[in-house]
Amino acid sequence: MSVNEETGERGIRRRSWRDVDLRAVAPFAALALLLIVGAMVNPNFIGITNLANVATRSAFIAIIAVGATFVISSGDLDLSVGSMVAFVASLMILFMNSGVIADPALMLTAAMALAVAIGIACGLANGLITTVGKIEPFIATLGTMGIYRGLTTWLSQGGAITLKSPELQSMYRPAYFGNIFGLPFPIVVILVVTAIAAFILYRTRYGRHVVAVGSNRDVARYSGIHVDRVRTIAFAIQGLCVAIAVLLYVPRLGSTSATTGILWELQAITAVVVGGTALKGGAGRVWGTICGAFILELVGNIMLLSNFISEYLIGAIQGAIIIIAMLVQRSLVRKS
Amino acid sequence: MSVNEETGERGIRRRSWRDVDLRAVAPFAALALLLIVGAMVNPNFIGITNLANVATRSAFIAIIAVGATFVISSGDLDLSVGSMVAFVASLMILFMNSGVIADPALMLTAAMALAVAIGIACGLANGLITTVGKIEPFIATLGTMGIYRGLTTWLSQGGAITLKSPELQSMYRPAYFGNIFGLPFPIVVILVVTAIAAFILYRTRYGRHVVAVGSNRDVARYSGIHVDRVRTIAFAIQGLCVAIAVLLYVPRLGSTSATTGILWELQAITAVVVGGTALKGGAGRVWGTICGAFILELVGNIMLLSNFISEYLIGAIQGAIIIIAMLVQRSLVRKS
Amino acid sequence: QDAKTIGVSIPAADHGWTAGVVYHAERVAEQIRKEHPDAKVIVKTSPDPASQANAVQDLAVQGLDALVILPTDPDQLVNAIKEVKAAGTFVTIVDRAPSVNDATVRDLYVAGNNPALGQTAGEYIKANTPDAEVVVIRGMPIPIDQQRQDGFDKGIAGSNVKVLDRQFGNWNRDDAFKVMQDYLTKYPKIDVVWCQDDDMAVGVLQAIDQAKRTDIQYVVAGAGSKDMIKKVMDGDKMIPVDVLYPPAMVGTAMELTAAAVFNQVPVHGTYTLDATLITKENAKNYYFPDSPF
Amino acid sequence: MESETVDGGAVVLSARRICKSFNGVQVLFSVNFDLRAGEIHALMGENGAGKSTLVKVMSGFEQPSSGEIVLDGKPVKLPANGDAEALGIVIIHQEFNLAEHLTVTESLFLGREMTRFGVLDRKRMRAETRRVLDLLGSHVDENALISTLSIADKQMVEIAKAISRDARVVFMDEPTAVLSREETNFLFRQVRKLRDQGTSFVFVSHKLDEVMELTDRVTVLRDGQWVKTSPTAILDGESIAQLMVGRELSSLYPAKTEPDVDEEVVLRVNSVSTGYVKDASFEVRKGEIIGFSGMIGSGRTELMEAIMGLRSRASGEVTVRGEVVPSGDAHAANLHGLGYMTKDRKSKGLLLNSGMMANLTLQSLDQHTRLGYLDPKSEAAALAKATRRFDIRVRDGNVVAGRMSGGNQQKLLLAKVMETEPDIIIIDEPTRGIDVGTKQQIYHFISALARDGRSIIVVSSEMPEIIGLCTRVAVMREGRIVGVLEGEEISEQEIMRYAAGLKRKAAA
Ligand SMILES: Nc1ncnc2c1ncn2[C@@H]1O[C@H](COP(=O)(O)OP(=O)(O)OP(=O)(O)O)[C@@H](O)[C@H]1O
Ligand SMILES: Nc1ncnc2c1ncn2[C@@H]1O[C@H](COP(=O)(O)OP(=O)(O)OP(=O)(O)O)[C@@H](O)[C@H]1O
Ligand SMILES: [Mg+2]
Ligand SMILES: [Mg+2]
Repeated sequence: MSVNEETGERGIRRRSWRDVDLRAVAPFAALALLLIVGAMVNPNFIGITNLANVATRSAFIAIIAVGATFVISSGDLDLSVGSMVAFVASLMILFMNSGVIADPALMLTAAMALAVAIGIACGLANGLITTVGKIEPFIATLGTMGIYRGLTTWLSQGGAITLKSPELQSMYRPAYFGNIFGLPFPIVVILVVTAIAAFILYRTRYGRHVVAVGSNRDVARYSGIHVDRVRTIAFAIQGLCVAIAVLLYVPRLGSTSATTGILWELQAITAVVVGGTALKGGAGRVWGTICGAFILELVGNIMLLSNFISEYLIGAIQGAIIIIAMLVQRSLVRKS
Repeated sequence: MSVNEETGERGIRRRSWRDVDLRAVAPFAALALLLIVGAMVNPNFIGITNLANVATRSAFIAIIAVGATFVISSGDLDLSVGSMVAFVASLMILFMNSGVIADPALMLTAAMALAVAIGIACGLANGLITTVGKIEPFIATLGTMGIYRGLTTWLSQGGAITLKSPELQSMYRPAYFGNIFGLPFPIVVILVVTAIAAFILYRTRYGRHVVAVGSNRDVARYSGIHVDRVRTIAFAIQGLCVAIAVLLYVPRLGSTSATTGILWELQAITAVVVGGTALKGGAGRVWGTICGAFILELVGNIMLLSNFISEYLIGAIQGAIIIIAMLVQRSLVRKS
Repeated sequence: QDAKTIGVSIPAADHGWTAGVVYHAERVAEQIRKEHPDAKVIVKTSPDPASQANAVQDLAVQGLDALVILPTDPDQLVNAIKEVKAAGTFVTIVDRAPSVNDATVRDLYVAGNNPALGQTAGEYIKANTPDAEVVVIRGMPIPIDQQRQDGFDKGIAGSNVKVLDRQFGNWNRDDAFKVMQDYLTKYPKIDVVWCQDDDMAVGVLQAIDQAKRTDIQYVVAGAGSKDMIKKVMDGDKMIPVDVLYPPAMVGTAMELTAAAVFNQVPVHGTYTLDATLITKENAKNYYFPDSPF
Repeated sequence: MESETVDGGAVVLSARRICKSFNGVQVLFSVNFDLRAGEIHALMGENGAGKSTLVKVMSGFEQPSSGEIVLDGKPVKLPANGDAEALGIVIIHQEFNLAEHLTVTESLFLGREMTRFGVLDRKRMRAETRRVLDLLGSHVDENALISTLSIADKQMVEIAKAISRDARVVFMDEPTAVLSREETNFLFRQVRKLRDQGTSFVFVSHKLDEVMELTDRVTVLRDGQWVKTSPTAILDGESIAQLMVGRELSSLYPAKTEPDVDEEVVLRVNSVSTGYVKDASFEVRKGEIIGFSGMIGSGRTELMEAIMGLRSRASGEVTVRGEVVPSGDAHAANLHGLGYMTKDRKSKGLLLNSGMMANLTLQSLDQHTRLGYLDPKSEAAALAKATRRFDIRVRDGNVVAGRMSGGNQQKLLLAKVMETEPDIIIIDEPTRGIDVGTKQQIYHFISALARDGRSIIVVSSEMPEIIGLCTRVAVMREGRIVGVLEGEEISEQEIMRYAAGLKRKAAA
């Protein structure tokens, strides 16, 4: 059969770059569009200060959403992140207020380590309830969302927990308000976290397994991957990311309350999806995710800077903008 | 082929009760457990009045969740239901306040028809944005959630919208507070709505199509099913259910505001999942769903009736109970 | 004779002020229990009107002699309250009044004064900086917020005070921080910030501090949290005053109700609390360092 | 026939008195099976006989209910979930075992990625993938996403995945069902090479000629029971078939009946173009069986999907009895009497998580609607009828489609399409994974339909099937119909000539 050669040639067709890359680029296109809209709405918008402000305050959601990218890629969902922020932050501040360590620098370091440990532990708890308990992640993390939030309310007795020591506060403050070579520190953290996450997701065995598990659990299992372990670790990574967000959050206001982080889970998931990761799992786009987080923050910013929108309608217009941004993305991808 | 006869006979064998039925029964087992816990917590709990109260007020979430069962079975998700409640209720009350129809009975009928029409229209809008716009339902309905809520805020100018005419109010009141042969009217509505929904989902062509679409879109398409139409109609059914919930909600409080229905979408989805429907789509359990709604309401009720739990911890314990209820379900199903 | 049951239904602690409400409700409940050992005082919190209506029902199931309720949204709770009242229970409404607020709905009304909270703030700004350009951070789109806005407008009426912008900060410090950051971007000159709530003031101050802007002369918040009152006491330039809107009012209402139930003291009618302006001079009267708020 | 069989070679892996039940339904009854070093051992049997189940038990994917697995003379409990790979036992699943979101390279190395200092060594993995694919003569791009591959290409990836592991024992469960002849040849070449190096193979197939060509020994199962094991050399196709079915088989293909020349033309396809298919025209008469042949990827499926409204048409027109069938509306095509059976039963044909009944009636629910609601009795009757008519054999009537044996899935799919009672039936790969006995039944069934006045389009990669069934054969090449053969012209050589582009003529 001599036709071989030729059928072959067709087969070698490269994975179309248009197909793949445009989909990754789409969120950035939506971002660019928003920047243009913003510039038209208010000349101050394009100023460095404003954009830096927006980028800086998107840090919490962006970092949490990076973790969510892992969880979602592996086919799960974590609704507890918002209350986890409140819980971890409360414990961290309570620890600092306890004064068990006299030296402030040491105390700060210990508190940060504690926050990270608690974050990972909370994530692990989510993961284990989901995988070992075999409960839908939606319900499992809805449950822990209630638990973390409830414990926070109880710790704070419904009020706020404020960092007492002014010394610690002033020492810690630069973690949010400081900058490195002019770049606000939280932005640096976003970039570092995302770079590491991208490396893990795209360049390590574990990252591969995450995507495989999200794409098809049975296939992953048949390939000898420990599916439950991969999923649990993804939840732990989410917990770690929450802890990192807390490390930036605490120095900002120096206090937390039972209402800290309410609805952040929705925002994080939205950032992930706007960034191009499908909720059904099987593909993660880390850079898209932080682009998504930035888009969300930017939409709110533009609303506030605009002078012609009734404050009552802001929610409606934000909703409309998100839909339009997604339509822009889709049409871009489809045209390709 | 001589084995024929015999294979045939075996083929017709009854659907194994162990496999299928226990999974459907599991939510009811969790419910029974809760009832026992409740009875231990407070002797008033098991009283007819209390149980009727709980069932009655679970009506909103239950009816909305019945609609959500369709959307989720077909593989989609609707986050906008909570704000849709606020939006539809606002328009309905505003219409009644407008006084365009003098006769109160006629006015009430017209207002109810209007609410149903608006509910269906909102649902259709969600469906079309999702299917025609090809946007992830999560994002599409997050967008419309903002839009409906924003419009409500704007309609109410940040305040409340209250039914003015006392005549209309007293005429409409029995729709929530009345009862038929001793059965509170909202419970009758739940039962009727669920029975109709179960009929549609299990006994009609459309219901089969919903499950097929949720189970595998390609297979559905290759079977000549109009996938997008089926999905859009599911959203419209969701809208209709929201409207029915509004018809019960308005007579209860006689007023709405921009905060009406906040987080109801989470509760509705939780009810659906606790009721045994998987979020991935492809299977719907309508009776399980109302059982789920009842469980949620019951958990809150038990918390309130128990007098030894710090109210700061209520959220935490609710979360824990939901997880435990799911574990009970799972272990039941696994044992079978 | 002391074996009476008082139900207390209040909003869940969803920000500092409501947290204060919960604290004071608990505190007074304990106090009443001490004074009347057989009494049952049940305090229940609810996050939204619908669940508060449920909570009221659940309290009623336990057999109430009196109900003290601070409604999340009064108009939406009128029906539920009437139900209880119809059963012959003594009803006290605190702070937020429904549009129809008469003896058919309740026996006692202990009023926080929302319009006055706005008005006091407005009048202070009018008196001290009559030509100020003010940005306003609102709470959430619910009626009491609207009443405060209306009161504020009344307070500044007839002056040159100009409101540059009003946006919602959801009584949340993080949201207030964002809104303030954006205000600072949007307006090169701001004289005064009115953010009506001490929780939000925390975020506002941080945003101003970060921007290192010196044009803002002061911030007027409200409620009377211990942190803000401390600042007033210490003579903080940015927080010269605070408008009192004490969460402790729920305690007052409970005490009055207990008096009515146990001692048949006639306490029907309306008790209105002032929206007192806290200044450096009187601040120490309102400072409770043990409160969570 | 090769004769380098390592006769009496040491037994590597064997199954002893294996029984297996699912939910209390027994599917394997005390089966014995020996695999020697360096042999290719065929496992034959009707659909649902238990071949796949035995293979899964022997590779650790299922645990036996009783009996034991013996590896190198020692009884072992094989680790689950593919971990038996560590023992040198790999399997090519009958169902594809690939994740749609991964690329070819990623799939090939899933679970055993190469790393350097903890970082994925993507370059080396790509190179290795390329090497293995080339060995198999596959031209699949190693960077392509699995979701973009055709079924045949997916199967090649699946094979490459197994071949690339250093295995002592390879189970191949119907690896060639979706492959073309050339691809099969490449595969066999590779298999023989590895066999000669000492690897043992178990080869499950319904293609008798392949079994005769490749294997050293044959084991036949019937209804979950061991029937016979013997050297391939002393058997012929007919005797194997007889062992499998338990009776003698008459001729495979029914007599052809040609429709009258003046018979009405029911389907007219007029210069239809889609993405890849260009300017395709043909017509089908009432009672005719027309075949579509061509190389893999020649666009047959795409053309049929375009006719059926499953793909939108860029241009051209399809008419059924003069009425235009709208583009891109599968339901409308159904209403016009068109029926289409997809070749991709797993992802486009059946709802794998639903039972037989839900699948069977999915496309024809209208027939079971009484006063607006579905009548379960009527559906049950349809199922009973279909299981008889298509000889669908399940041991547990409650089983979901995804758990049925491959061949029975295929039959269920055919039954599902036939439920709509189409006048014009397009069947893409009618007998993929079907045992000989049933194959014969299906052929006779198709022929009976034609005699009944229906028209059938058979798209198939199996040349004998096309030749044995059809009175006219259209050959496609690179998206075009390059010739329509009739009568005497229909022969393997002639069809190949057109398919390879050595010959073409204007469409009829
Ligand atoms: N996981 C399972 N659960 C229930 N029944 C099963 C399962 N796996 C297989 N079966 C049943 O076992 C029987 C044998 O199936 P098997 O797949 O082994 O057949 P096969 O010989 O490979 O057939 P084919 O040639 O059609 O592939 C079938 O009746 C099938 O329905
Ligand atoms: N050169 C090419 N350019 C674009 N697409 C191509 C090319 N070659 C093949 N294709 C793809 O191959 C598909 C044709 O495959 P199709 O399944 O229709 O062929 P087939 O003859 O049915 O083969 P099979 O035996 O695999 O079913 C087209 O849909 C097209 O996407
Ligand atoms: Mg098989
Ligand atoms: Mg084909």
